[in-house]
Order: sequence, then structure tokens, then C-alpha cells
Amino acid sequence: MIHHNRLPVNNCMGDWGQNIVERPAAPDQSHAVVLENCFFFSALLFRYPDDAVYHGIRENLQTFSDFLSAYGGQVPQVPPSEDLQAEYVGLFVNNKGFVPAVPYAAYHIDDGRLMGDSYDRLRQTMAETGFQLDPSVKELEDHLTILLEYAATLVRSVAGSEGADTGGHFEARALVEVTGNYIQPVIEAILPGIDQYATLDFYRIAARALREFIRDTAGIYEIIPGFPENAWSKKAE
Amino acid sequence: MRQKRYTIVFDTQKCLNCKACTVACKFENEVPVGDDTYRIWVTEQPLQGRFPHLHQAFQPSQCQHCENAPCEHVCPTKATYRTPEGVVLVDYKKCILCKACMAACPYDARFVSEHHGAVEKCTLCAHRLEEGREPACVETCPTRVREFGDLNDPDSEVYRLLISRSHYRLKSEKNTRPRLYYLI
Amino acid sequence: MAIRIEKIRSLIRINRDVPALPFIIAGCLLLALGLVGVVRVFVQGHEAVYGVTRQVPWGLLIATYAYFVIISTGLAFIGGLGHAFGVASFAKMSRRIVMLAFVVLLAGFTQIGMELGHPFRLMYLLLLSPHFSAPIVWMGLFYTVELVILGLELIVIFYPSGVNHRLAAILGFLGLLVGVIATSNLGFVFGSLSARPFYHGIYFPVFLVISGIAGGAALLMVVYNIVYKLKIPETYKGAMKSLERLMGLSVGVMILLLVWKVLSSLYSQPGDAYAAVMTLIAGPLAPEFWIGEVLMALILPLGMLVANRGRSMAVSGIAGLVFLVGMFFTRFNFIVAGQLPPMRAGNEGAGVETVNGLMQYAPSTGEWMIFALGLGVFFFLYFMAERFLEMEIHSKSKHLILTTESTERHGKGRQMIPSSSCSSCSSWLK
Amino acid sequence: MAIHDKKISRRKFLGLSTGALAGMMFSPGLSTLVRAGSGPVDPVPAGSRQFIASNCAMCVNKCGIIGEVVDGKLRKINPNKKHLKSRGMLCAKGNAGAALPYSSDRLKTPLLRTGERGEGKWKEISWDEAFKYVARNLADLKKEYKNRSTVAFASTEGFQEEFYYYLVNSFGSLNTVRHPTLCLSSNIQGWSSVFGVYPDADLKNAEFVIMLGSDRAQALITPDSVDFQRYKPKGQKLIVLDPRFTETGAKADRWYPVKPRTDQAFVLAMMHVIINENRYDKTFVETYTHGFEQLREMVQEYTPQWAEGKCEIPAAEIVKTAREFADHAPRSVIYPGRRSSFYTHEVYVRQTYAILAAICGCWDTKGGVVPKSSIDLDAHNIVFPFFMETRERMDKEATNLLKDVVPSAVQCPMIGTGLPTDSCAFLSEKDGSWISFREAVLNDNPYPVRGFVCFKQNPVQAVPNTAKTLEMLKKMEFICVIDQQMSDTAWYADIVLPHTTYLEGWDPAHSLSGIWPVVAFRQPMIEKMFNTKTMFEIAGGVIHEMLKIDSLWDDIDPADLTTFKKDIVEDVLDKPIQDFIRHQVKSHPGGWEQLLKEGFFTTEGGRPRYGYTRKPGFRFKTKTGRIEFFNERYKSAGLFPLPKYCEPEVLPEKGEYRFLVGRTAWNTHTSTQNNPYLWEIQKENALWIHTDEAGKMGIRSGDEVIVKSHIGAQRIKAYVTEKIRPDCLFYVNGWGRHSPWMSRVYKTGASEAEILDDVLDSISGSACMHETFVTVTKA
Repeated sequence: MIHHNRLPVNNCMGDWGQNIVERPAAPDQSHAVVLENCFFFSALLFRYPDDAVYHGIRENLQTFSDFLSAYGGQVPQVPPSEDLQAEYVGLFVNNKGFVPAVPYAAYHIDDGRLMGDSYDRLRQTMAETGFQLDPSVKELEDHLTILLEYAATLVRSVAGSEGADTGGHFEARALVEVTGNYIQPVIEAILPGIDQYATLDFYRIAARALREFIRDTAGIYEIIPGFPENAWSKKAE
Repeated sequence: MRQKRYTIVFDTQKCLNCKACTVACKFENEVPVGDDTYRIWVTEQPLQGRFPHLHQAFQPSQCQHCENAPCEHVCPTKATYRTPEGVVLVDYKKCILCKACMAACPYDARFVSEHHGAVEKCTLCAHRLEEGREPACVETCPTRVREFGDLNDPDSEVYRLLISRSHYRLKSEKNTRPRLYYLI
Repeated sequence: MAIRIEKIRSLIRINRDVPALPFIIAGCLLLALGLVGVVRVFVQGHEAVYGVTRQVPWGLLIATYAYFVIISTGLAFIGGLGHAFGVASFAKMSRRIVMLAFVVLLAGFTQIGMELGHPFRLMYLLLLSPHFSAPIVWMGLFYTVELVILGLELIVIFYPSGVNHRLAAILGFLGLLVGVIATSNLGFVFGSLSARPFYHGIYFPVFLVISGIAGGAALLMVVYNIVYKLKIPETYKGAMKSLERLMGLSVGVMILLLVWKVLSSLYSQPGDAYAAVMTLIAGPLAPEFWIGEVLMALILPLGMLVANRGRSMAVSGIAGLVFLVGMFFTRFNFIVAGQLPPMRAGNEGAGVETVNGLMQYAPSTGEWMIFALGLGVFFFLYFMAERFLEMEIHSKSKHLILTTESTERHGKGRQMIPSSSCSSCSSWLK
Repeated sequence: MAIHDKKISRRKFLGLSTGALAGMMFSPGLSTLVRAGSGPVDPVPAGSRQFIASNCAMCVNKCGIIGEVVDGKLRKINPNKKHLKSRGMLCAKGNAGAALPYSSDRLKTPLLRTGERGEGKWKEISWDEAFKYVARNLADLKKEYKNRSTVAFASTEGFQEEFYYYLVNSFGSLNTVRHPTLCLSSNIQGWSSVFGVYPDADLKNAEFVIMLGSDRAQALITPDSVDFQRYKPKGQKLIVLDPRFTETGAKADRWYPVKPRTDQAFVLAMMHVIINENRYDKTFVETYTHGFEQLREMVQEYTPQWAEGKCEIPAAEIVKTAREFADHAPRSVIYPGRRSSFYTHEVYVRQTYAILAAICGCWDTKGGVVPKSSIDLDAHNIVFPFFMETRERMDKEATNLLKDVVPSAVQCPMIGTGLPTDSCAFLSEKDGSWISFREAVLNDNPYPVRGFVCFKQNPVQAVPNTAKTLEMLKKMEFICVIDQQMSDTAWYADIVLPHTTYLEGWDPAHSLSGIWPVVAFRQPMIEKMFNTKTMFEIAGGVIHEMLKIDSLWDDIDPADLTTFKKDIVEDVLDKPIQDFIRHQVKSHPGGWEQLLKEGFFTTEGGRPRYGYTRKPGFRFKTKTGRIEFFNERYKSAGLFPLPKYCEPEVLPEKGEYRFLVGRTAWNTHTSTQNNPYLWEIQKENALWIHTDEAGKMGIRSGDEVIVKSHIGAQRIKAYVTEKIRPDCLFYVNGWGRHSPWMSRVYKTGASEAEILDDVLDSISGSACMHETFVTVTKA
């Protein structure tokens, strides 16, 4: 997670400004960039809305209004920061001793227990694609927001590898795996909890948008330049 | 080397009904939480007498590792088998989930494991035995209700208990010849 | 080659007279329902979809499996009488008998295939790692052989260039024999369970075989009534009467067996057998037992047959239909009743939840869907055959002269001359 | 996905107006992911398997455990077979501890309240902010009330509690309140009144054991729960007195369903028999004791026939038990037990038990009642500053506290004369008394308490009368809770600090006293999973922030501050905790290595030290230095010096039942009911009601009933049984949570604290949990 200890509060606005990079996208790459940005924006939506994230969501909401209304049916109002934070904690962190929408993938895949076997496999995949969690981040790798960010990163890797011989095959398979075997199980599992316990519409809409988006990704991936046909085969060699 | 004959001898009079064994078994064997998924259990026998003259016994139990195991007989694919030491095991890869063994077991010791995609049951913690460790239920018990050992070893505690104290086996009328003994 | 295709083509026709379409449509609907069940099983898993539990591991699907395969072997028995023992009235029906037996057996296989957690494992492990002391191995083996025999029989009796009667007789005899053995072994899958006294013993190996004969006869009577829209042609009336007698006799034997099974399980209250029988007589299965089993499988059909005495074929057909419904209950009741007395009492901590000392079981919707799959397979395949295949054996066929002659004789009320040595077999069927 | 659907989904995506999106690019500036190798790498471990020794923390026993850690994850917790205290066993809770770190319900990061108290609106904050917040609030309260004791510090026992007291003493409040007055303070007081100490029972070697009200088969205490059955085949005889037929009762040779509150009569009559039949140990009495003649005189009226009328156990049985006890002495045990928060006169009850042991000489000898030994650890030589702006603890300074607000405490006709009216007679300084403390806070008597810091305690569930606890919390201007889970109490806090689980962090060494003393500690079995800290780190963090606020140090000698910074902050809190532990065990060569390897160590080969109080010249910690039957301190305090029989001051009215409190072996406190492995053993609690009583009301097992006291009412399912006296009702604690703290047990079963009356034993300050009368009706 992005914690205050990583981004000093007084500085976050500035930081956030630098995070958006205007990049002249090559025409054939533009859709991949859109896809990557959709993943990254989704990651922001499901990240704890500290000041940096909160402003990030607010400032980009208009840009992603198409995305949200296409998949979530509407563009949510962004509630005041304090309300959104309370809502986030109440849904995803701690709520009267239980968590209505556990954001960890392994919890839903492996019998309601954190850090199960699927968690190990994810870390393995991350390592094999050259990534790891920033050691200063005290979270588990299978947290929904980290999974989404990882997916964004993988989209970029695949698109960037276009033309290369072994071009991004491994990354493409990792992308398929992370969306299909991790993100999808979490979002499908937590949506009912969010619907039941949410007090504001924000995460309801965001979660619905994410679920619909993820359900569609199988069809979308093939627009990524360099996305190999055989990426759907179950196991990466 | 002499062939080992593994057994568990229960002194149920020591049982506190504390359920330590059942929880230890679940972790050791990664048996999921669930009302039907358990390898061992501790039964509170029916209360006897009227207030204030009451008696109650507690009976921990599990797969009896029968020498004449009905589950083994009815298994069509030899998925259930007995090791030379007398431990009745299931080869999960061979189990077709016909559940004949569950129907045949007079002790209700077996259940379907979704995790293994097979019928599973107490293994006497065979994986621990290989490492020279006792079964988890034996080890964790506060009062040592269960004693585990080799019946072919005259120096073993189980041998000593069985030659010195009267005992019985569960449902002996079924002639399953359980390898697990209960002291009286 | 071209000639052979031509000959095969000669088998195919469109029988507009047979009211097959409604059944094909019904079959399709049932199949669709069944496929939903299949998908559910593959997505959610057996444990989630089926209502069986640790203490009642066998449920509706074992009952429906037994229901189908036992009817099939009953049909094979009747077919065997026709083919091998030259009971000519049955031999005339052989195409329908064998087709029915084959299709019903397939329907049965769908049930066990969906019931088993790993049906494909069973297929290769039966070859690689068979455990010959296990009744299921023999049951599986004999039913597989039975399927092969019935398949071969189908080829032989539908053989375009004519039926090899000797071969048909051999196969018919084998079908009868293997069928009886297979069903008997199915009975022994239960009969071998000493843990469960209600199952244990010879009752089921015998009872299932007898009930299968009754079921086969009943199904034939029902099917002929459907095919001929309740107007059975003269040529089949003899066969129908024989079927009535066969079914009546079988039901009579079933009553005899059941009475003693119940009485021996009640007399001096022998433990779990008593508890199991009490679930039928006055327990949770009482409606299924008294209405489903006693009334519909035994009293009504036998009563109808006796009262009718062969006068109306339609009444026989209805008796058959009632019996087939009742027979389902006999299967369901015996599978469930045997497992309701728990192996361990439902004391606190035992992990066994009992009500009045008994386990509980009710089939889940998923299990009913799989039953629908079996029924769908039967209706669809069989009535497709009725619709598109030549199911009659024409007297013109020179290969069937013997049969035709005997039929004519029989039709004229003359003594039937058995074509094989088994005269006793045919004579008691009159 | 079908080709067709793929096309649709692709078209939908391509239909997004992508201009702005494609032109924009998120840089990894906000990223949580880094390129592998760019930071300190935590490689994915594969195939590693370790066995790590530590000690359990699922209840108070601290049994020896060995974690099986595979690929960095805790797979199983095994018992430490060599552990001297736990005898190589591990109970259901201890086993279930392996699920604790992997529970999604854990507190993961510091939370600050943003809504109303109890509304459940929180924000995440960093530890730095949290430390600042706590320090600033402490400073504000000190400034406003000019009294450091205006902040109360509650805690439950545990290895890290030591560092909690670093925080407490660095702030300088004297208002601390711990668990003993909910548990065993009357027991300690009663036994100590006779022997000067609270001893253990040598159940391993005893031949004859009487347990009164202790359910050792379910309320597990090591090594007692082990010894009393594991060694029973050697011929040990067990007599159990309990209004319930507990599992311990089921193990007993004789179970007496004693009428509640009359156990003392049974034991007094035993003494009557033993003394009048000259079965007592004359040599022992002469050598070691004080006041035997007064005792002899007192017990004359307590004949077995008299006792039968009180406790409803036949006189002949009492005589038989008395003779057997004397015959087996000194290998006879009258079991001290642990929790004694039963009745208002409990101190006298326990004093009675202790005297029985003493007259038969069952003291400090094999098979008797034996004083605890302990292994000395090296303490850090630290002195906390002396703060001027600190007032005496409020439950000591209060006036008329007991008289005015806990009338039941002073109504006992027998002990009424000398009973204190201001505060409890013999209050343990550090422990306080929960019931009287809460009353004092509620009445601002003698001064306002406006801050509440709570370490791993859950008073909302644990202290009788939940409504009052919530009222107390409402008075607070600042509430900080340090816990592993969002407890009922944490839910009402302003700031919640997540504590590291006992499986993820280091805990200091502790000397566990007993007949078989050991030194135990904890070491991490697995890496920390979330943004949590141990009390050691939290104390350090808060104290550092406190040091930045000058007003917090304006009432001490500046020299004290310098020493404080040096001795406590620099030398202890700023160093790794391992240094602290090494220092603790430095007098025990090889002790540190032994701790790392075995999780504990012992001295003298772990053999019990019987008899050191029997050596000539030994002074017992009593006024006379002898074992006192006649308690001189009680006499000076105006209390009755001998344990005279105390008639109950309040009796149940018609239709009322006495409510009993008890435990199961799979849950001790209120923190484990939600653990899935324990939850599946018991999913809800049920009301024990005797068959005859249930019959009168037409209640059958499984029926819903309402249990009502004048404190509150609870709805619960009935369990109709012969296993309880007809005049009693019982359900086990831990269910029916006030706030839905735990998903699995929320709104299932009934809560104990919601109906328990807050009655006080005014001698020890203990809560009296068996003094509540309830009615039951069909729901």
C-alpha cells in the first residue's frame, strides 16, 4: 500500500502531479496504454485513499468516466476524503472484528486463510517476471490493489516487447493468470460483501466496474501489440 | 529387522474431552474446517444416572486400522491398502470416489476430501512416523489418553499396557480386528 | 462398400406412425436439465451439488443407477429368453428389447458416471489395479461386458443383410447370463457390507434380479402400448400376455422376498436392520415405502394384472407404468434406508447429527437434475430409434423364418414349439 | 469465452473515448512494486522447513510450543515435549493458534477514529502519526487535569506487559488495573493470609485431591490439568465439589453437587472432624502455626450435621472425606485452583482451604500444597522518574466508594463490622480492582479520570455489567487500545494500535513460578505479515514522542530526565529486544542459547524444591512469621481473623436461580471464539438447566429462552440436563457479543458480561461472578 510513511502528506500533491506522464503514444500502442491505465486507475480505486491516492482518484475520475460508466453503469461521486477512508477501512481493513470484503486473493482461493498456496504461486510468478513488492510496503502481494497494479505493469511489459523474438510470452501468460486466477476470484467474491456493507455508492460502483472489466479482459487482451495467441494455454513453460 | 505392528492404545478414563487431539489433527493433516471433515473425534458418551448420581465417559476415536478392514475389501482399485506395519492408508491418486469404503466402514471414519479429490481418513500420521515422530493426536494430548507404539516390541508401552490391563476393541462383533485398543 | 451403405440406409426410415416426437422432445428437455446439472457438478464440485453426506454417502444417483441398469438386465433376460431359449413371442420383439436394454444401460452409466468422483480413473484403474475381492470390480466388469454384448446384439439383429440367428442366440444367452450376474453383483455391492445389517446377506442379490425381470417386462409393455398407441397388434398379444405373466410372477416373488426381509428385520428387533426397516415402516421413509414401494411396485401392479387377466393390453401397460414408478421407490428406499442408522450414535462431540437416532437424507436439486439426464438419455435415444429405425422384424425376412413360423402357430393358438432345448423355460411362460 | 463474446468485449473496450487515456501515463511513482533486485530482496523460500521453539499465548498458561514452519509459513504448532510446565502437551487453543496470523480479521495497521465513538469510522495512520497522537493526548490530559493519574492504564498479563509498564511508568499514572480482580485475587489473598504466599498443588504426587469449584478438565491450567489425570492411575483419589457435573466431576471418584456458596461449610466441618478426632498433624501445627486454639474453638460449632444443612452434602460423606484427607496427609491436596471470583466472602473461603491444608501438614512437601519457586532473572537496573503531578490511585484515595456505590460489598452480616467503606482492604497496588475502579471513575471519586489506555484487555466483555463499562468509556476524553484484533473495547477507542501476534515477534524472558519453575520467552516463527508492532516497539515509539513534549517533563527533577533518557530510552528501548533478553538471562550460562533452541530453560535439573519453608528459621510472610490460622493483619484491619462461616447476605428469591460462570477447554478468554478451528467445536453457547426445572416450564433442549438479571437480559438456546443443580443456571462465556466483534459469534448465544451483576469482594477487590440471580422464561 502507499502509506504516509512512503509519501509525506505535505508533498503528495506534488508527487502525484509527477506521476502522470504525458507520453506521445504510438498509434498501435495507444490501446495498450489505455488498458494499462485502466488497470492502474483500478488499482488506485482499491488502494487505501490516503491524500495522494484520494487526489489521484479525484483528478482522474473525469478521464476515466467512460471506463466507469461503460463497466460500472455510472460514474460515482467521490465522497469527502474522510468518509471514503472510513468506508475503505470498514469494507477492506477492519470492521467490528471482521472484514466484509477481504481484499486478499489467497483468502478466497485457499479456504479463508491468508498466505495460502496460491499466494506462493503469485510471488513466484512476480519474481519470474522480474517484480517484487517494495519491501517498505507492509502488505501482502495478493492484495487486490497490488494485483491490479501488477496487471498494469504486465500490460506494459507485453506491449513493450512487441517484435521481440520471445516477445512477452511469459508476461502475457502471467497477465492472463493474474487477471483470471487472482483478480477475478477476489472481485467476484467480495462484490456481495461490498453491496451489503457499503454505506456509500463509491466502492459499489467501482467494484461492479472492476468485475465487468475483468470479465471482459479475455477479449480485450488481444489488442495488446505483441500479445501472443497461445497465452491462454494454462501453464507457462 | 522385525516387522513393526503399529497400534494406538486408548486409556479413555483419562480423557478430559478437551478436543486438543481433534484440532491438532486438523492442522497436522491440513483437514479443512467443516462439520463433515474430520479424521478423529471425541464423543461424549450418554450421561448415565440421575442427579446427583451421574457418570459420563468420553471416547476419543478415529480409524481403527482394522486387520480385516472392510474398507480395503470393497475398494475396487486398491486405493485403500494396508502397509506392512498395519496402517490402513488411501492412495488418493487411485481413489475413484465410489464411496464404497465409507459405506463399508463400521466406524464412520472416512469422508470425502475435496482437497485430495479422494476419500480420506486417519493415517496414523504416517508422514510423521517416517520421521520418528508420534501421531499428532498422541503427542498433543494433555493426559496422554493415547499411547502409540509397536506391538511387536515387548519393551514398548503399548505392549506393556495390553498384557497388563484388560481391554476391548470397538464393534468386535464385526470381526474387523481393529488395531486400536481401548483399556478398561 | 456402396452396397453396404445402401443396406444400412435400408434400416433408416421415418416411422410416422410411432408417436415418438413428444418423447424425443421430452427427452431433449430432460437432457437440457441434466446438462445444467452436469455443468453445476463440474463448476461447483460433487460435494456442493449433491445432497449426500459423510454418513449417507450413497444417495439418489446410486438408486437411479441401480434403477436403470437393473431394468436393462431384466430386458436382457427377456431378450435372452427370446433369442437363446427360443421363446418366440419374445424373439419377435428382439430389436426393441435389445435397443431398450442398450439405451437403458447407457442411461444407467450416465448416473454412475456422474456419481463417481473420478469415473475415468475407474476405467483405467479397473485394468491397471483391479481389486478382485471388491464387488464393485465384478459389477463394473459384468456391466461393461453386458454393454458390449448388447452392442454386439444390436449389430447382429439390425444387421442389414439379415440376422445371424445362431449368433443372436449365443449373444442373447450371454446377455441374459451376464446381466443376471451383473445385477446380482450389484446386489452384492450392498450385500457384502457387514457394517450395515440391512444390506448384508443374500436378499439384494436375489431381489434385484427378480425386480429387474419385472421391470424389463413392465417397460416392454409400456413401450409397446406407446408405440401402438394402446392398440397392440395381434402378433404381439401373445408376447404381451407372456410379459404379463412374467411380470406378475416376478412381482409375486418380490412380495415374498420383501415380506420375509421385513419380518426377519422386525423379529426380535435385530439392531441396525431393525432400525433400517423401521425407517421404512414407520419412519422418515414411510410414505415412500407404503405408497411408492408397497402400493405402486407391488399391490397395484399385481392387482391390476390379476384383475385384468390379459383382457386389456392397455391395462397391462398401465400396470407396467405404475410398477416402473414404484420400482424407482424400491431402489431409493433400499439405498437410503440401509444408511439411515448411523455407524456411530449422534452423541455430542461425535460429529454425527441424528434426528431420533437416525441420519437424514434428501436428494438435492442437483441430484434430481442428474436423474433427469438419465431419463433424457433414455427418452431421447430410444425414441429417436423408434422414429428413425426399423424396429419391427418383418416376417418376409428369410432369416427369421423359424421365428415367423412359430409366431404364426402361436397366433393361431397352437402349441408353441420351442426352437431350442429349453422347453421348460418357454412352457412356464404360457 | 466464445469468440463472439470476445469480440463484443473488445469492441466495448475500444469504444471508450481513449484520447485522454492514451495520452496519459501513470508513472511508477506511486508504485508498490519494484524491479526484483532493486531493494533488499525477500526471496521466495522453497522447500525450507524449520522447527522453532517458543511459548503459547492463547491463554495465560504459556505452554511450550514448537512451530513447524514450511516455506516461511507456520504449518502447525506442536507441543514442546520437553517443556516442564506444560508436560509436553498442547490444548485445542494452542493448536488453533496456528491460524491466528493468517486470519483476515486481524488488525493490520494503526487506525484513528474519524466518526463518533463506536460508529466504526476509521482512517489508517502511520505509526509516526499514531505515536504523536498518543503522546499529544497524554500531554493534553496531564496539562488539563494536573494529575497524571487522570489517565488509567488497563492491561492483561503477558510477556509484553512488562513494556506496557514502561509506558505507564514513563507517564507516571498510578491508576493501573489488571486482570486479577476478575480472576484470582481473592484466592491469592486467602491463601496468603495463612501461608504468606499463594501456593501450587503437587497433583503429580498427591494421593488424595479435593477440588472445590475448579474444573481442571476444562479450564486448563498446566501442569495441573495434565497431572491430575495423567498420574491418576497411580491411585490418586479425586473428590469434586461443584454445582455442575463438569468434565472434572466426571473424572472424580466422588462428585458432590454442592449448594453454591457453601463450600466453606463443607471444609469447616472437615476441620471439625479432623481436629476433634485428633487426626491433624500435631507436630506440624506446633512447629509452624499460630492460632490453633482459636481455630479449634471456632470449628466446634461446625459439625458435619450443621454443614449438611448448609451445603446439602450428607454429613456421613463429609466425615468420610475428612478422614480420608487426614489419612492420606501429607499427600493430600485441597486444591487452591485459579479463578476465585465467585462470592463476596471468597477470601475467607480460600483462607479456610489453606487452613485445612495446614492442620494436616500438607504443606511444602511432596504431594501436598507447595509454595511456588521461581528462577531469578537479571532485571535491568532502571528507575522511572518521580512525577510530582501524580495522585494516589483512585480506588485507594476514594472516600466512601464502597459504601455508597457497592452496597452489597458491605452487607455481609458476619464481616460487616470491620469492612472497609472507602476502598478494598487488601488491594494489590498494580492490579487494582476492576469493579471499584470503574465505580470510582463513574463518580469522579476522588478525582476525574479522563484517559484510558488498554493493552490487550477487553473490559467490555470481561468485566461484569457491560453497560457500566460503556458508561465509563463515555467519560473518557482519550481512549487508546493496543490489541491484535478489533475487540469490543477497541471498537470504542479513539485510536487502535495493532499488536504483533505472539508468533511474529520477540517477547522478553519471564520466570514462570511453580513447583516446576521455568524461564520462558518468545521468538518469531514467521515474518511479520502486516504493519504491526510489539509493545516493546510501541512503548519506545510513544516515549520518544513524549520526550519531544516539554510539558510532560516539567514536574520532575531534570536529573531524573537525564537518567531516564540514558537508562531506559537509550539502553533498553533503542536497542534490539534481543539485547534485553540476553541481559535478563546473563546469570544463566547457556540460558540464551537454550531459549533459542528449546524456548525455555530450567535450573537444578527441573527438580522441585520441596521443604525450604520447613527449614528452621524460615519466616512466613505473615505478621507473626508463622503459618497463621488466626490472622493478625485481619484483626488489625478490623476484619474477622478466623474464617468464620459467612452466611450469604442475599439469597435468590422464588423463581430465581443462581448464575454460574465456567469455562471450556477450547475457549478460555473472549479472544478465541472466532478462530475457525475452535468455532467448529462449539458454534454457540447454551443455557444449562436442570431437567426438573425445565420440565416445570415446558422447556426442551434447543428451545429459545430469555435469561434475565437486573443488569440485563440475554436470549439463548436451552440445554436441558441432569448435569446441573436445580437451583442453578449456567452458560459459558464468549458468545453473544455486545458489539459484533467477531463475525462467527456475533448474535449467537448469550453474553456473560451483559447479565452479570457487578458485586465486589471488598477485602481483595475481586469481582464476584457467582452472586447474580437470574430468571428464565421461554422466549
